[in-house]
Amino acid sequence: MSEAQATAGQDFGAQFRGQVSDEVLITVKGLKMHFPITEGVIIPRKVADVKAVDGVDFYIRKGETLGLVGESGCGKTTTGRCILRLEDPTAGEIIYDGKDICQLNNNELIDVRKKIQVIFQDPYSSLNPRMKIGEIIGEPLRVHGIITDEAKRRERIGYLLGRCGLHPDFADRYPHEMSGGQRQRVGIARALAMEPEFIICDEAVSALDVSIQAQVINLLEELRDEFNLTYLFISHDLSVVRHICHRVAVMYLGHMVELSDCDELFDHAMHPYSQALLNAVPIPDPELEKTRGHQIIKGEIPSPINPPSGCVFHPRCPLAVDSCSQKIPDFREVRKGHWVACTEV
Amino acid sequence: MMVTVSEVQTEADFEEVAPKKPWTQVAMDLSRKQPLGVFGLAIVLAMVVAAALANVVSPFNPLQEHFDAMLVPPGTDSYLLGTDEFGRDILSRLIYGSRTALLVGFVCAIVGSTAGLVLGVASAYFGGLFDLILQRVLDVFMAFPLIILALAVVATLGPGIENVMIAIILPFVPQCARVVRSNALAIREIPYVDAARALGFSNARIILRHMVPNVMAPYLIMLTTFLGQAILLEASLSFLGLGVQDPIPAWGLMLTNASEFFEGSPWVAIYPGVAISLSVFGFNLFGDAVRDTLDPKLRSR
Amino acid sequence: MGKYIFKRVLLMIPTLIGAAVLVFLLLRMAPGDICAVRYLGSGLAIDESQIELCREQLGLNKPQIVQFFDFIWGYVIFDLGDSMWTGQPVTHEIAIRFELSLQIAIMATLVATVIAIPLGIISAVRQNTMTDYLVRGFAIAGIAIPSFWLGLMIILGLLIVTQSWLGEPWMPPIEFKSIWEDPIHNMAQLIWPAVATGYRYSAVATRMTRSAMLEVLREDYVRTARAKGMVEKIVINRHALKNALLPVVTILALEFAFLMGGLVVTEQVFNLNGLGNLMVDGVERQDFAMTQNLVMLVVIIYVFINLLTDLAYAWLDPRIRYS
Amino acid sequence: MSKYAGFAFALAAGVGLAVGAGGSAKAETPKKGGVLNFIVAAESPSYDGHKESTFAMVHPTRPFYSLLIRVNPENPSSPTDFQCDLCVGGVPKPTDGGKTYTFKIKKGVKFHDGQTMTSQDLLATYNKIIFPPAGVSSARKAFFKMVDTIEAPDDETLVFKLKFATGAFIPALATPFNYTYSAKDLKEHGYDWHEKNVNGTGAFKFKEAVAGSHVEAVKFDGFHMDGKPYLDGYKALISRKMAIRVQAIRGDRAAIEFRGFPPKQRDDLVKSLGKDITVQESDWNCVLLFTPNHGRPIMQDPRVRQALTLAVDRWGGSQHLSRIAIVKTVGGIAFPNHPLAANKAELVRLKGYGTDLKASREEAKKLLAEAGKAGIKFELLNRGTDQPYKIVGTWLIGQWRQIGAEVTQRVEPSKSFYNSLRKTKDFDVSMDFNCQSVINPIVDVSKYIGSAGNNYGNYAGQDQELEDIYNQLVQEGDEAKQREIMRVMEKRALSDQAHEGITLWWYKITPHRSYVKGWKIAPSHYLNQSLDQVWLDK
Repeated sequence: MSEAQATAGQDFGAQFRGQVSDEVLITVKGLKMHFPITEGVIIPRKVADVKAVDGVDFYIRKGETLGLVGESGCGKTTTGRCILRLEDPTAGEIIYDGKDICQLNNNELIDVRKKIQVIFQDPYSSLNPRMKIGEIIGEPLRVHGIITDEAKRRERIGYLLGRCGLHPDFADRYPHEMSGGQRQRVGIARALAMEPEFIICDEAVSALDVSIQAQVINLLEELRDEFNLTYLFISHDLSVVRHICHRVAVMYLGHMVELSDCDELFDHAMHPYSQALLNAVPIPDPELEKTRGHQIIKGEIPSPINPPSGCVFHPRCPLAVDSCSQKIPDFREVRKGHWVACTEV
Repeated sequence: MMVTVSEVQTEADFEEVAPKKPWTQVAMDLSRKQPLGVFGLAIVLAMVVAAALANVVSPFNPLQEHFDAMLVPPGTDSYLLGTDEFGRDILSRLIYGSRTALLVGFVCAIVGSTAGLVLGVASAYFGGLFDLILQRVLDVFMAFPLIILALAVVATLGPGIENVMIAIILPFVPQCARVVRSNALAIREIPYVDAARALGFSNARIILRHMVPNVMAPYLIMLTTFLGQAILLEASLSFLGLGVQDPIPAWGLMLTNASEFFEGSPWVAIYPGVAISLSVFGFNLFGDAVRDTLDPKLRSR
Repeated sequence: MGKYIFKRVLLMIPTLIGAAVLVFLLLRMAPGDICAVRYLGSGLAIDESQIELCREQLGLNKPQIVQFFDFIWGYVIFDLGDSMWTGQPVTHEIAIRFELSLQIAIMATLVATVIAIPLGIISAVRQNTMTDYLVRGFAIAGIAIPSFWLGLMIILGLLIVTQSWLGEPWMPPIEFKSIWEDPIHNMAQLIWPAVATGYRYSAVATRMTRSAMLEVLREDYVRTARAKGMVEKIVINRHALKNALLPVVTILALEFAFLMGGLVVTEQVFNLNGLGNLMVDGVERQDFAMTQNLVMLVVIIYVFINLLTDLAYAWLDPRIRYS
Repeated sequence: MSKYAGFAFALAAGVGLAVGAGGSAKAETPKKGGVLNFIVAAESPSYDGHKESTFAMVHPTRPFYSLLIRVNPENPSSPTDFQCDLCVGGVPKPTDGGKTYTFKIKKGVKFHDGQTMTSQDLLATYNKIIFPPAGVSSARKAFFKMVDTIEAPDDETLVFKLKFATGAFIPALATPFNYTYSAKDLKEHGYDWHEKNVNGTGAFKFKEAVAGSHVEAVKFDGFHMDGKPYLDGYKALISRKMAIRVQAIRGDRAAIEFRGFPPKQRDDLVKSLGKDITVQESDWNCVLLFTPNHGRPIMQDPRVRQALTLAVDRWGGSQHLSRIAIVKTVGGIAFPNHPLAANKAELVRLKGYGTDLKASREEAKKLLAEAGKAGIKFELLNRGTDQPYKIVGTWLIGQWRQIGAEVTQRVEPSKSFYNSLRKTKDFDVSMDFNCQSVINPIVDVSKYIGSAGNNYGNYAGQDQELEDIYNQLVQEGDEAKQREIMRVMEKRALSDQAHEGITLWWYKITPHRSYVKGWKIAPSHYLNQSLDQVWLDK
């Protein structure tokens, strides 16, 4: 697969997407994650909040891949971490299997965690350097009693490695003996070990070389189809998102600004922020690229400690009107399956 | 389009791990890079051998008194390093004394730094109120000079080898915990810890299996630093009469007893002092080499 | 900066309160009784009622919690009470010893500075040469040799040397005289302990100078200075040393703080009537009033010098203030 | 007292073996002037003689004060030779069947501040010592249990009326702690004033003191003995470490240390300084014992206690230990060489005093085996003081090893040593000692009865026979009979029951610069410290 093909994945995207059922797997309602800022030397007290996620709603259907895009710091990773309960959300509900993940205690959480897994961005730091690959993949199997027999576990580890495109002998290697792409495959194998239903790919390919990226994305797609997985695909790379996702959500400063089918969004983005984001993606054809008018977003991203009133995007919005600074726009369905948080579209 | 298993396999073939060097080669390389460290290790090993084979290599029973040869100078009869006030052979007492020194050194260093390790990692992992309170408690312990805290503790518990070891361990714990915590704080932010949490592992497992092994470098550095310090502290406390007690052979004790006789019979003070200095010297050289190898930036006093 | 100072000073409060509690608990848990030591130590038959009377007069029969608040209240009203052994005010007892301890600390610091800085620089500049190994060996030996043993050896050497040279053994004076009163007497007494402790101290400082210099010599601006063709000496003096000095000064300050109260063993060897000796006496006699306050004094000096070095760092390196 | 006079003479010649020039001081004419530097091994809590009990108080402060009577400085080794200090003539004979002592007080004695001393001052002093008001410390109140009343009918007369006649009264009066204070000082400044202030009638006046360092004194020109003192002053330097004290003598930073040095240090000093050093030696009224704790099951069987004492080679130890520690003489419960003490023939009959060491140790092993305690293991509690405690303790452990006992040592500093001994009673066998000032065996041996306050063996109420023997001893007036009873008591305490094991009696060795003249060693480090007769031959 060539570099050009990988980045211009939109040409081939749709044909690889697997079957999506109508059954909703996970619903996120009004999710808020505020990180307190404390001051005081002896007894700390809260002085402000970083509103990393400030009221986000979406659902994901079984077998579906939802892309979550936005600039760094917009809260997309935090949203993923909340679903994994790596953070305790400030408010909101995350309904999975009819249970609110936010309310579960540690023991109940273990059952959910077997079903929800994560693939991290940095393949270098997401594997414990002191453990062999076999141990990394085998540990959850052993700890959760999924496979207690030593020999069977080794067999399973070998199968998982093979399925993720690595030779089973890698089980006896340490992470530092492997390349980035190989490590990311280990990360995937580790996630798969738990036989999950739902995997959160947190910038899963961003740190990889472009050629490796394509291989890993293809692998993810194969696995989705084979194991009937559901993905939340968090990325800032729109071309990758277009390649793999069924639907795409756009976040800005802790808020969701747009959500729709993948092609719909790429072709008919409505929110001015989404439009600007899409515009910033370079087109591989230099001729076309030259003729294209770049729409540059003015100003800096405001601080999440003290976000703008009303629509958080209004200070930078080309369409902004006076009322934007007062009224928080509803997240409304403008067309079927196309939701936008803007009063002016 | 699709990447096949075989394709990746070939990729892996490119990156064969370098073959393991024979240990002689490793030792040669090490002695070229860390000559002082290897020298230190040699001293430590000599001590370990002396301690292990004390009953074989000692010319005399270290407890046996010879009232016909009290305080005789080195070289008299078969007393190579002379005798003490009870006519006990100094060389034999030195050899047996290395057992006490090694016991104190290793037990204090290992227990002190391991307790510090667990506290430091737990403090970093749990954070919040636990971390805050622990930090303040450590601050309190760190506010005492080492010897003063050890002196106060041994004054409370009373003299004797066990109590002296407790008194030495106690000030070590916060020192190690402080260093380990700052390292563990960084590790806590590394995704493999998040991965472990996402896999539903217990806190104990995450701390012990995923964080602790990754702060081994500062831990080992603190441990080797403590080895020498423990022996020195034990000697100091013994000199104040609070340490190991007769008739158990121990260097600090020998020096204490010697302080009464050293003017007329200097050898009773010289050899135990040399033994203490040499062993601490060895441990420090070795510790420095460990530090240089593991982390040249980590400094400690 | 003001806010940072405020924050650091504020942080001292819980540390000092915690230290006071710890000291109190440690000392009170220790078995023994100053009155028993006072009356039974000589072996003479003494009435038990005498010991009870003594305990009553010293307030040792009051509940522990009352004694603790008396101790803390003493700090509030700046009255540290009287030594339970001599009956003299604690402040008076400490004042007598303070000058000696301070002088030793200063002298040892001078010894250490004079030795450590040149040696550390040479060692760093000639890294991994024979000179470097020798200096490092010297430094590690300094940390390995117990100061009190070195002290014993110095005394032994003095006796042997003076006996063979002068025919008559010479000993340093026993009692302390202020340097202002009798400088020769003073120096004849204090130079030896200053050397014995100064060696260890200089060893610590040499190591710090060496590693700080090495770090600085690797920095870009030093390499730039060298690349510009500056004379090596100027590079070291003007660029490297200035920047390497901060950690060295820190270690000197911390060691200084330690010497002020931590010389418990060396003072025994040289019969110095300093704070360390007072501490050992206090602990041995179970003189709570004395020991509590003395340990707190050492802790305060220690914490305060720590604060000063932290502030110096923060002042020179603004990044620290925000971390 | 007269019954001891003959012995006294013999002792003066025999015990106080003054080696070197010290003994020949009489022949020389004292020179005036000079300052005596001497070393003291510890620091006294206060200057109040009535309150304290340490030699560290006596050495620097005794020259400030006078006593009513004192040990004769020319003959301090005699346990019975007392002379008047503030009284006139000799020590008075008792009247009224031994129950009334009338002292004629010296006229014109001045205090350092110019007050004139009268019998009223002595009355106030002894009232404070014997009948202290509530809340006032008097450490030796118990020494004077026999005193009924004290009266001063006029300024030159002091009368003690006793409840019963006893030979213990005069030695108690001569106790060096009975400093004479001024009635006016006591009245005006209160009973605590002397803790930190000095105003006496002694040969020297207080000049200055630095805590932890030294006490300095100058000559008192108005001293009541003509021509004395010879010295211009003295300086008492404090040094805790033995090595430093020896070095101080060696380097002539000080001329003398009155408490004494171990034999090894004596030899070193003589070797290095030759004739510049004079050594005085004497038996010492201190004895080191080991006390088995009868409260511990393993020590309840008398056979075990006997085995422990049988294992100890006292005659050999006397030879060996006297080369490294301040112990020497083999003795029983009474001060050796005192008329009441056992001679060698009497001693060897006691268990553990036999001359056939092998037989003793065989017997010890047999006794242990019979008691079912062969290879006994226990801990020796010891006091954290080198001389002689730790040395003798280590030696004892070596002795016990010879009968198969495995003994460890727990050394505690004085404060917790006494706590373990008295309060927690947490020990198997402890080092123990009996150390008194004026030699007074009948009082001193009370240590060995279980009910005594300073007995730590925990056998109070378990040996009524021993208590009865002691009561007999106290009430017996005849010296020959006293001596007989003393033997019975000794046998019961040390041999038959082996309640306590005596190791060796202390031996006082005071090497000093030869230029120090006029000071004679006494059998106690508390005695003969008035320094008025001391002079420097420089």
